[in-house]
Amino acid sequence: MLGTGILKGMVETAKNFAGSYHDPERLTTVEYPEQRIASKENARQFPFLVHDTEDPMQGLRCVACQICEKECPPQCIYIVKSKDKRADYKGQMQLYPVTFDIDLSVCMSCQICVEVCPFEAIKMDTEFELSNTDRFGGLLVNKHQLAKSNEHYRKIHPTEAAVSDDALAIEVAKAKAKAKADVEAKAKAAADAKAKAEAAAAAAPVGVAATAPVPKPSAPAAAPAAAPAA
Amino acid sequence: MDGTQFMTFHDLAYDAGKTDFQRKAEVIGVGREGELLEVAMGPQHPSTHGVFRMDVVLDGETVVKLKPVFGYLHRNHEKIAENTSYLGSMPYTDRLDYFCSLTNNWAYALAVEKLAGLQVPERAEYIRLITAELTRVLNHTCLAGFLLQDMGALGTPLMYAFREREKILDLFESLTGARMMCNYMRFGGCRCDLPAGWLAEARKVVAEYPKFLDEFDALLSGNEILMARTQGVGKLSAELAINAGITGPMLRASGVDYDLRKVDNYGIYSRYPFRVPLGDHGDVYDRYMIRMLEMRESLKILEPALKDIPEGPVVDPKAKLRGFRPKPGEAYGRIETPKGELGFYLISDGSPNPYRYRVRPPSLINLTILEDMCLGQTVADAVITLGSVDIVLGEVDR
Amino acid sequence: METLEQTLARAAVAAPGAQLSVVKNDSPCAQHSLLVDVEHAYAVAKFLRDDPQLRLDYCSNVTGVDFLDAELSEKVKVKKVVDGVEKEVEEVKKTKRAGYLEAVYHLYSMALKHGPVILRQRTPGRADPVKVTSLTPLWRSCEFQEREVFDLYGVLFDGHPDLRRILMWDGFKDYPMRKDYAEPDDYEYEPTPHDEVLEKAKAHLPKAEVKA
Amino acid sequence: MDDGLRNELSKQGVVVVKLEELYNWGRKNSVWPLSFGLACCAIEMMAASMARYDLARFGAEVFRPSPRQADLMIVAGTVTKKMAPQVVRLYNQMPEPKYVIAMGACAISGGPFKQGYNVLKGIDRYIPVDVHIPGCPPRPEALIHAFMTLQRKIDAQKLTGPDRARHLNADLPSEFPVPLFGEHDLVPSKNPNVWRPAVVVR
Amino acid sequence: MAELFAKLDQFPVTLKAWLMNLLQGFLPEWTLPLVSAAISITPILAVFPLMFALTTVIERKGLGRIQNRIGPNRVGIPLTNIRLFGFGQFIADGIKSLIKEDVVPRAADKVVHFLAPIALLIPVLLTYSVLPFGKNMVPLDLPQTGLLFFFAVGASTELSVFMAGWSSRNKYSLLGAMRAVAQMVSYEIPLILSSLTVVMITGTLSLTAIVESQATVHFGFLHNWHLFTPWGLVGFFLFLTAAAAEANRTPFDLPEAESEIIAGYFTEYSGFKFAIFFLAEYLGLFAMCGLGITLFLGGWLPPVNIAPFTWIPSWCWFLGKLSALIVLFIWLRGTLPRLRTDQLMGFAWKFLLPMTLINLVVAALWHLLANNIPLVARWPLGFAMLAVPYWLLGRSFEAKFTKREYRFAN
Repeated sequence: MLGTGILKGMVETAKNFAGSYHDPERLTTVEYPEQRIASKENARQFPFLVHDTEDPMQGLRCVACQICEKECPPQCIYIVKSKDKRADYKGQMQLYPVTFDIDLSVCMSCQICVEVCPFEAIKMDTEFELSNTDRFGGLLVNKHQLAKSNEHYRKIHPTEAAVSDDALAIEVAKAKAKAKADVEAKAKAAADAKAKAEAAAAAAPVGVAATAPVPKPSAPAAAPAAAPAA
Repeated sequence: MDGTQFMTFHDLAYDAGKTDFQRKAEVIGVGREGELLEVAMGPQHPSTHGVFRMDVVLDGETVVKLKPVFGYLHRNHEKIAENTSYLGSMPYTDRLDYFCSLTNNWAYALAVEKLAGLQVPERAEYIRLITAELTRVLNHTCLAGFLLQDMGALGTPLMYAFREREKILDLFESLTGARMMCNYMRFGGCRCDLPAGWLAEARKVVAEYPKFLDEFDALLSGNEILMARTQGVGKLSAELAINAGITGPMLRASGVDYDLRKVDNYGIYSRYPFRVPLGDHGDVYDRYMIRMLEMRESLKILEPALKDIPEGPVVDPKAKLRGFRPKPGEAYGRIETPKGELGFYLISDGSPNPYRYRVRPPSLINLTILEDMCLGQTVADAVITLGSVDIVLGEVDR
Repeated sequence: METLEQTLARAAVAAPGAQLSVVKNDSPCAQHSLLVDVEHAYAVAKFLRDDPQLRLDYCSNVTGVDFLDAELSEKVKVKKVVDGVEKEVEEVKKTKRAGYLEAVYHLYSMALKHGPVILRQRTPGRADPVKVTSLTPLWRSCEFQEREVFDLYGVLFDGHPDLRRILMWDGFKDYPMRKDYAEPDDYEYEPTPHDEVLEKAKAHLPKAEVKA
Repeated sequence: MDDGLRNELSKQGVVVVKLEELYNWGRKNSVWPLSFGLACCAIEMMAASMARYDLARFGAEVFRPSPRQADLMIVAGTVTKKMAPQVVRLYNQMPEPKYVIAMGACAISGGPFKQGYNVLKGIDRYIPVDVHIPGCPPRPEALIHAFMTLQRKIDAQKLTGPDRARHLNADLPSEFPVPLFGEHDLVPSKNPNVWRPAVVVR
Repeated sequence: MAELFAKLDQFPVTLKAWLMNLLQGFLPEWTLPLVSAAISITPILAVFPLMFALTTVIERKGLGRIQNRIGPNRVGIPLTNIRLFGFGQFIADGIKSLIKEDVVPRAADKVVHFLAPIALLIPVLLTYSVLPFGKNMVPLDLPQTGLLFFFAVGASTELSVFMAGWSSRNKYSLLGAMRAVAQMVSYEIPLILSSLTVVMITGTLSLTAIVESQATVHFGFLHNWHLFTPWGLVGFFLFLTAAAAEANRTPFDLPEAESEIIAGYFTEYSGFKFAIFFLAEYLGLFAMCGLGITLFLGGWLPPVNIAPFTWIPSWCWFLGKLSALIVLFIWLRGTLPRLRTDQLMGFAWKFLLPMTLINLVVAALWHLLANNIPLVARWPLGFAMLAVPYWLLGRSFEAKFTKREYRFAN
């Protein structure tokens, strides 16, 4: 009969109205500033740089290889390499970024920089409350603002961080072994050793870290400067 | 110059082009400019689903001419992709049809896999199927909401649709990290494996979804106003639909049985028996109902697929992430996205960037016959006809 | 479904005088295509649409492709007498190829559910007039796509009922998807410049402010 | 009246309301956005007004389709060169006081599409933007956060004095010239009165 | 006890009498009618705009609840953190509207553009003058022409709507105005015809007399509301439908159909003029509801003549019924999609008009056969006389529009 469809619809809205007072399914609002939706473990917003030491600038894992700069689809990363080198977490002499800027107002949160980084140095943060009245001052972030500790990374992405920590631990173990061998041999030139280490670094698992079966030694997280500088 | 002449216009099969356009010219001209009202609906108009413009000529409220105007969201996706690596284009495909980023990913990945000859592991195929069907459900849900919004239902159906959308987006976010722009698929598989507990969550969402569909049906499918508004409006004949290259639910609402999931048998769709609903009238109501039915069929695929999913790797170990350079050649890969056939045509010259990167957007081509469907009807009909085409401007203009 | 060579043979009969050839595709998917001259494109396409064995009633995709003037280098094995002995020597043979624009049509059959048959039309050169035959009268789905190719590549489609710019505005002069398109220099400031942008940055800003 | 005295008075139970505060309170709590979506971000903008996030809690769910009745323009999505004149026109049509939120990377700077030939590198080339939200697209919560940022900004605006709000300063324009379609680009490609690129010293 | 409540009931009347007595002393006699009118008008101007303000918040909250969300809940007392469940929202909206720039389009007819909102508001307010809000509470009792005055004044709103649409020089405005005029003119007829039944039965055009005619009692307790008769029940729903169309409420909100013609006839209005349009629209709705209450729902009468119900002041009954009807309209708004122009017209002429005409016949028979056939038999008879044509009209609808079965390909 005419009108039954309309009445059925009205019953449905009435159910929702009444339900909103007792059924959480029918009142889905999360009152944002006070309540928050739990962050998903995989959630990503903007990249940050991981550092391992107390001093963020000393412990940056980034070696300014500029792969992310090249691969970044919207090209929002700007890196200037250093002229000198310093020891990284494995004790190897590496370049470091003098300037590492990310223009958040361009970043598309695609995570490709994270995937292509061979050094586990850049990761995705979950912070989203970044709205700002100042376009250049507020949204162009430099390496000081980008640097966040590995603890932070472990807090926001525990599973991912464990995998990355394990991979780094293997790297460190390898580097230690190599350094030991170097010390024992004492024959090879320092340059030769460096070349080998570089080769080892290049063969490091890239991007497959999430899927490749990684052996899990219960080694501590990458300790910077644990190995003596070659 | 009576209205009836146009009423039958869309029923004619498309015959060799000439007559149609000549008739259009006749319809438009004849010196009635003073009596007719020209309205440019859009690019900012509440019902054009984004920045789309319809230049409408009205006789009273009857549409006598309707010219779609595009390009307000032409953001040069193809040009940018030709200057970016194959991988770098993947996040851009998310932004084509921004409701269905995962099916866009799949279509692009499929084309590249054809170009480079990559195999996809079993588990990845399952994940692709599951995410694609979830995307289909998501898209159709939102479309139903938007269609009703266009019909003036002041947000309630849209709110219910978005309530369900959030549930699926939660799944996407915990799998891929982002709500809308998933950037999840890779050439030869998927980016990462399912997180712990994801399958259980997904099963729960899928199991509860019919409840929402029933609610939506009760709310609107039998509503007299909805039936009166949509039945017999925006009719499209099967012949014209085929000739105009219409795809997706819109084609099937006109009664043509053509679903790429069945025709191309891509992925692992052949393992799941699902039915393809067909309409007989090709009007807005059919398009709406076909989508409602397709959602139920998608759920029928999802339920067993979520049970059957095997263990294993999710990406082809041969696929390279950096320095990916397919051999020179070309490939056209297409899949059935919620809106129709989404194809990617790639020409490789052996460099890291595609030489030519072309998107075959279903939304744009489904708009080809918008004028034919709207002529002789009122503005309100034109609005819901446009709504039933299901366009997303990111894909129309690219 | 018959092979492309068979189709070609039958099409040549149906459209006498048409210059048809098969363009090989080396990628694993092996989607070869049919190259047809501009004059006979309509007749061949009509044959493809109406032939009961093919019934390619659905034109899925129309693509414009731009090939610049290029120097092709091909490795050719040449027999040569080197030091008195005849040997096969690989030699790089260089040929100049004039640039051209292409319109590529991907045809499918909804009735018989097969495809694709790929049809290509080539313009003789990249300079005006770059004309191919419009297939919109055969397949309505080409209407917007051919307009798009016209808009972005400047290919004129003979017989298109409504050939206007579709994506760019009407007064726009360039064809932006062509490979030699130069963008307007509206650079002002970008905080993270790269490649070409960096060059622009250097041109726009005093040297001291650009470090790279 | 200085703040100390006001505090003292309010402790004594005397509520002193400055007109300015009431004025700002009304403006910030009744911000009606223009229902104006451009691209992907528009979907998240809608999501922000939907059940889960519910922008209505702040009294801002009244999306007006007509710019005449709107206070806030959320530029949600990529502004193309073809669309830019329309956006500026819409802004000009809005009555004062009006605000602009640039939502998402594209609206701020062209974002991922900034290399495109038809993409405007940020809407702030033509109209002043009050709040920028990075993200592609930003989460609905991020939009709500930006909305609260805007509320704070409105609250801090002065009605008189040299640093008074733009709409009360007759010297500052409330309408901006609409760019024209040129043969290769928009003419002009920016409004130098609005767009002042900072040069970052690294 | 009952006396106390009776005093409370008549409190506004006694207050006015007291005030008039007070003023009589030191005001010249010729001013007294004016003062009396002013005193009557003041509560209307205070109560109904306030009700409008609260309705906007309630509507937003109610729609929110229907849509699984909370709705406005943060804006409370100005400049404090007291949220008051969001009921301060209208204060903020009001302040904002007042300080908003008033834009007049360059091409607009400035005088007409300025006058239109005022010309809309004044007739709407005038309609309130004949509504009996409570016992002895009617600002202007027109014993001969009350209902006629209401319709005559109410009809002039069409003019102002068209003024607004035409003067804006905007195509959407014009379309909206045309739609509004066509719609209002069409729906005036079923509106008047459905009220005519009451006039036929009661034999008066005075709204006060119509309310009093419903005060007779059935079965010792049930008031003789016209709603409790078959013609009254059907007439009430026909009246409500037509009233919704007159007030441009969903599903008849075509003149301001957002998805089609932006904001209809007030597309070009901003700031306070827009607020006035909003106000006038809601006040028009309240007036329509008030008339419906007066005609069919017993006006200020309680439903039953039993002690606790009769204690409640009459004006409370009126406002209570009004609120219930407003809630109904909000509920409809949260549920239904919108009709199309031709369907809207078709509905008025092909459905509402025949139904109201049949309803007139039924009402006449009801009245004529009152002495011959007992109530128990008259009720089903009258109802059947209305249900059968309704069913037939519904059949003709279902012949055109039905739910469909779909086939599946494998």
